[in-house]
Amino acid sequence: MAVQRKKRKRRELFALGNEAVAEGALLAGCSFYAGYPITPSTEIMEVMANRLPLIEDGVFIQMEDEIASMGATIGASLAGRKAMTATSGPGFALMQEHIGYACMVEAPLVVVNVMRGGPSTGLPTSPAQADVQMARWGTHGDHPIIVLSASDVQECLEMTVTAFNFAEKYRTPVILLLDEVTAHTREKITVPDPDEVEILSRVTPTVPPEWFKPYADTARGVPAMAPIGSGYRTHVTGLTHDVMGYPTQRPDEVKDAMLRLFRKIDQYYGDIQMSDEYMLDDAEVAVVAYGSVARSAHLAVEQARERGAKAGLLTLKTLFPFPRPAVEKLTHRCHTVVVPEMNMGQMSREVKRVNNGRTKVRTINRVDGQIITPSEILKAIL
Amino acid sequence: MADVTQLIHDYLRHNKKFPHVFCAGCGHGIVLGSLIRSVHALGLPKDDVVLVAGIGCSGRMAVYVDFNTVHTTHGRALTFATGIKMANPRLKVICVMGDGDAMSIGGNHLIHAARRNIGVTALILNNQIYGMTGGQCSSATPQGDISMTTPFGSLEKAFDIVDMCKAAGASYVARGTSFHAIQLDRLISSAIMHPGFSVVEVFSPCPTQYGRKNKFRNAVDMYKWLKSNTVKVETLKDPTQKPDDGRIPIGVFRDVEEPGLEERYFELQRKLMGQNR
Amino acid sequence: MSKKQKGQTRVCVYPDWCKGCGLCVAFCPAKVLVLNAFGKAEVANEDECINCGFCELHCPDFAIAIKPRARNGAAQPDPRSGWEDPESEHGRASPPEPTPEPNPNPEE
Amino acid sequence: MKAPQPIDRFEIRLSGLGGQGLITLGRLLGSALALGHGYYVTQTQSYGPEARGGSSRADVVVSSRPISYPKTESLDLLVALSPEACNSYYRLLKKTGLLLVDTTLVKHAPTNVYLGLPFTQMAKEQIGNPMTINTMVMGAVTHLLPFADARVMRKSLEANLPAKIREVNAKAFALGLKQAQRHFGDAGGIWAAAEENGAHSEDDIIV
Repeated sequence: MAVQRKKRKRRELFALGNEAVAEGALLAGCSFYAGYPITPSTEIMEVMANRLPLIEDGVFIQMEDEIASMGATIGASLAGRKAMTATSGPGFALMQEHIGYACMVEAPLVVVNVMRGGPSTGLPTSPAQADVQMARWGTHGDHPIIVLSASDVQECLEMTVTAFNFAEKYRTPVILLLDEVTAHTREKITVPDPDEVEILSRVTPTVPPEWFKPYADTARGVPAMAPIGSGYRTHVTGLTHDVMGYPTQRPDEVKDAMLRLFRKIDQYYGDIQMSDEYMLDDAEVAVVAYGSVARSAHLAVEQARERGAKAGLLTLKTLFPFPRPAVEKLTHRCHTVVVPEMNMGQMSREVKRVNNGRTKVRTINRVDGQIITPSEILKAIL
Repeated sequence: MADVTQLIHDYLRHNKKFPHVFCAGCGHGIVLGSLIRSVHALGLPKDDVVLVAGIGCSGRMAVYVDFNTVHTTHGRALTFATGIKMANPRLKVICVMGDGDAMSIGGNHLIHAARRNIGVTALILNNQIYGMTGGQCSSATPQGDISMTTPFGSLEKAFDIVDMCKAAGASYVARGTSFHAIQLDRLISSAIMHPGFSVVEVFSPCPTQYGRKNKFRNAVDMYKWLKSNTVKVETLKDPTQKPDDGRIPIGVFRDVEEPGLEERYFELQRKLMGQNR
Repeated sequence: MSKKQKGQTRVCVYPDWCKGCGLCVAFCPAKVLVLNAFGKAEVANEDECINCGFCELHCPDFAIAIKPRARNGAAQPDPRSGWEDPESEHGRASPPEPTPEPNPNPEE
Repeated sequence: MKAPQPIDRFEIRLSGLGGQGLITLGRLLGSALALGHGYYVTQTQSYGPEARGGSSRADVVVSSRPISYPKTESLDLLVALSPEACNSYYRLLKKTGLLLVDTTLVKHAPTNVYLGLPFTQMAKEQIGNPMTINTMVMGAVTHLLPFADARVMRKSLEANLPAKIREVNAKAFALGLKQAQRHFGDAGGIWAAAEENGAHSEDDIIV
């Protein structure tokens, strides 16, 4: 019996990292984009402006600033859409209050931050990786958050899909951190057929509206989410709320609500923490890198191996929650861990914290708007 | 009149703590009543109404009423409302903001919502003060008035919300007061049914924070002041000019039929997708 | 409100919700209401009520209801509401339960 | 598609003035090599004020293996369409690398060993459109790249241009290719000579 196989429709493109992000978002089912132009993220917005009006119910809107962009994105998420916005450092700073709001009301959405040199207007067209700790701690109040990164153009597409899936699965904003190099490099990418990709969507309530508790605890810690207008008339508030969504100051209710926010991420570290290993099995020197610098590191490790040095590379794809087990393993096995990054040591702090003095941690830092070159890393390895 | 309170109770969330949080004599309760009566009179299902509120006294209004309610951040209610309306244009999105909320911190969003003529209704509850935080001066506090942050009188001019929204391009602009409740019902109903961006500024007295500091003995005095210091715009000889006697004109200042942004967007989308097929 | 005839209405004040702002007392054209010793609105001259509805429209706390008077002098019971006559045997008006809405199908 | 021949990191820099269409050229060249030929390609470019008005550049790295570091480090081919670009990037050229200049604009190349065609003049006089300089350069570069197939390059170029300007650019591409064939000789020979020249100049001091 012959099984009729649907022909897979893959597309090959020669695309920018930013364009790949937009492709990934559309693949993941994103149907709403609100944004404000800012270098070096603007191409994401431009692709969305071209594509969303051409798909069923796709909405694109240019807002008056990044605060408004984030507000509209949350509004669309509450109304049931998979929504995204993209920005760069200064805009990301403006979005922080609303990212906190999204954490509090558990609105699934994706924020892409293409990092450029800072502080302030800084180096608008040059790369940096200086918003790493800001992505983790930028908004006020204590809350967990998922921060992902991508180092090449195909990964930009893949990690955007992953970001949407995590957002929907864990009902949380997910931040995708790129840097200018990754965003502005063109490479060949393969856009997979939608049938080949796992796409997750938020859980919606199945109980009748009068039984529905919009913020009830569940085994996963993630409550079902009813889109506005679906018959479940709920109250959404940035105030600390009880299981019904109404503001509360009762310490027992506040504690339960806050601890659930943490638990829904904490208990799935194994699922969320992603990293790639290269030549680490027998490595004596390990490089820990992320973003475009991981590509320099890859070449440096290759060159080191050619010269007989036992070097390896750990590429972090999830930055937060910090992939502790993967890094901890290195600190037990290698005599040196090299952390190259385009900031003065934001991720190496995390590595040092995990290392706990066990092994030598060497940092390579650049804040001059230039990518760290393979030869710089090679020098640190040898 | 018989069913007025009865029907309001039909729309309240009785599992919330009542009486509500507003002070004695606060106009916000009256506006809430007016809003409920308007929605009821229009026959809108509760599921189709979204009440988006900002931060401040007016922001607390959303929690009491059984619509889809969203209590957002300070000044940004209109941005959320814009997202909700564009995501689901079938919904009637009503945005409740205070004067500080809409005009000070959220001024930019207000003028842009007006400019893009998004099909959202903005109810701006102007009590001329920051009430929730204890009576500081807002951008709608009249020049010379006393507040916690202008103890010697405000030096800055107050925004004229109607003029600004008109200038920014809102297609429906009206002003009412908590005292003129029947007129307010009419204004809010027309605003909700208006296709583009509609603004209703409501003078809603704050006896606790504004009145006491500015020589109003009690709430009743403030409503008496509203009664004698307002004039229906349609009774003015020249409705475009402010009255010489300093009275505040109330009524409808602009009402033009213009399709809202969401209508124009989805029209464009239909056209593009037709071409694509 | 078409006929401003006196003696056609019951005026009900729900004291738990009244904050005593005095708007109803000050603006009632027929002086039906007074503030009592507890600072709450109270019906003093119900027979004078001309059913203008000002108090009901302007009570910021939804604490006043005007009801047509039944022939026997009691407020007309509303079968829909469960809103009780303040002078019935329970002695006190309580706010009605909201009318249940039909369950909308969430999948639509 | 023919199987790509093995290349290990071939680095090209296209440099010159803003307005010469170098960024478009980078995209077209990269796209043709990546999608048309099936090589691994990374293409980066200058951005911001640098890309408007003043100088402009686009970099292309080609390899038959996955490319790790996406930027250029030492160039195999430098295309310089302005004297400033030529002077500032010449030192990044490998000893065995090739320099291709626009002889209309670059009157004094920093070396005697270079290839040149009067691209600006040709675009103006023979095509009648100075905007086609970039596709003309693409034609010449196609001839110089031993791993590039001229037919595939032209097809990719045509697929990536809007109908309105397709014909004139195809003409410019053909002219660039033809002139390169006529003046530079066989590509294999050029690279062999460059190799030899690089080996000889091992001890030379480049000032």
